[in-house]
Amino acid sequence: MQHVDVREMPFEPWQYLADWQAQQLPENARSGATAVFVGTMRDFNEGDDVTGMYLEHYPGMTERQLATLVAEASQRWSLDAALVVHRVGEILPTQPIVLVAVWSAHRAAAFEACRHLMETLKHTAPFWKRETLSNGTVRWVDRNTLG
Amino acid sequence: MQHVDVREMPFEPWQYLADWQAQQLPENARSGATAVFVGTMRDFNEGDDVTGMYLEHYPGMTERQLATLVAEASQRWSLDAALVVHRVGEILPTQPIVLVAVWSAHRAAAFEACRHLMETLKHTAPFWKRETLSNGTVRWVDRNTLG
Amino acid sequence: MPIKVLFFASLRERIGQSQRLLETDTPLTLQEVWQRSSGETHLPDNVLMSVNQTYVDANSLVQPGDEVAFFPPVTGG
Amino acid sequence: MPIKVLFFASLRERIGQSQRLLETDTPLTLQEVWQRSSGETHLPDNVLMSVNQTYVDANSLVQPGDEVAFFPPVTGG
Repeated sequence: MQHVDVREMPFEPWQYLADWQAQQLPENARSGATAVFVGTMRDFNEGDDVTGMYLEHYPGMTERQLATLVAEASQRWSLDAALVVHRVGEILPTQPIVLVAVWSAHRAAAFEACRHLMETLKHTAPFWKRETLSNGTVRWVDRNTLG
Repeated sequence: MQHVDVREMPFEPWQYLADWQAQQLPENARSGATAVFVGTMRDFNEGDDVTGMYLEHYPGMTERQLATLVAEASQRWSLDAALVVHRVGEILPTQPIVLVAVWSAHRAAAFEACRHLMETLKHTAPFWKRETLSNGTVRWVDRNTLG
Repeated sequence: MPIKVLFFASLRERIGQSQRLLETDTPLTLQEVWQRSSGETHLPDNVLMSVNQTYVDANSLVQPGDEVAFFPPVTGG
Repeated sequence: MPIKVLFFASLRERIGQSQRLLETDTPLTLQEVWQRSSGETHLPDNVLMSVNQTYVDANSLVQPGDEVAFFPPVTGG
């Protein structure tokens, strides 16, 4: 079971996980280890106060690239299930931007697959952040934070 | 904000996270990166079908050891918040056993702290699993899976 | 069939357009596609490229009817 | 004040008791606590030990009034 959701609407990650697991995941695919990452918009970046963000994407390629990353990770770590949710459009501080969740029989596989998915997403999924600062300046983020 | 909950009652991890975050975490502590691990009881172990499990613990020391692990990880990775929930007593297959969640400004810190907490919990928190197999045999689990 | 060329984010703003159609009957190199669509001679090192929504490198050939995109380093997640 | 000795899990079942009080006016080594409470001569290598709910090694001294626990490798999570 693999799912990618690129969406303009805000989402609450724990509610999303509860609903998706209940509706999409059979009980036998829930056993073992689940690793989850949630990235939330911060109200600061590179030392400046950020009041808003616009996330541009490449409709079609973004979804395709995320599906490729999910499929590759699912095969490499024998995942039972994997889920990626990513916001686009206007985003406000404290709103969740990205949710990555993986289900596996083993905890090492779950941790590694979840982290690998986040890293490859950040380096290859076509999203671009444009920040609005508290002084009114608008700027494109030109690189991702390490890590 | 740090919280440890050792409990006999079953829990739904996503609902627990939603409630705890809403009630305990101020909005400014939710920004950045959240990493979560959920360990769920499997219906197999070491090649055998497992129908039930009893989790013994050391009341007092278990909570104290978990609080120590959470405090050490919070300091080492400058976490904004950390949460550990662990079941004890009778547990059935597909029920969640453990939930570890950490909140940090940075994703590397979140991933590493969450994984470290799970590993140190598995190696030092006083819990002992006794499995009931489908053929009626009862056995103590004598070591943890690698991980 | 024309080649469809897309620009995204800061590159879209710098080039001053988001989409361009290039009429051609023959395959073009990505360098040629860049020059004819952007009006700039040199393809910058840090520009990422895709053909038909799959990453490619700067040596790839583009067929008539293909969808090409140029964009800056990605910053999602 | 007696020393309170606790056994957990498979070790509790092997020793056949979960709790024991040792009367003493003087400090005891963990080896002495083990021998007097378990009835076994040798403290097995893989047994974990705590004093007052904190991990200790086999060379620790135990004071009257302390709470000592012996238990097998942990298997939670």
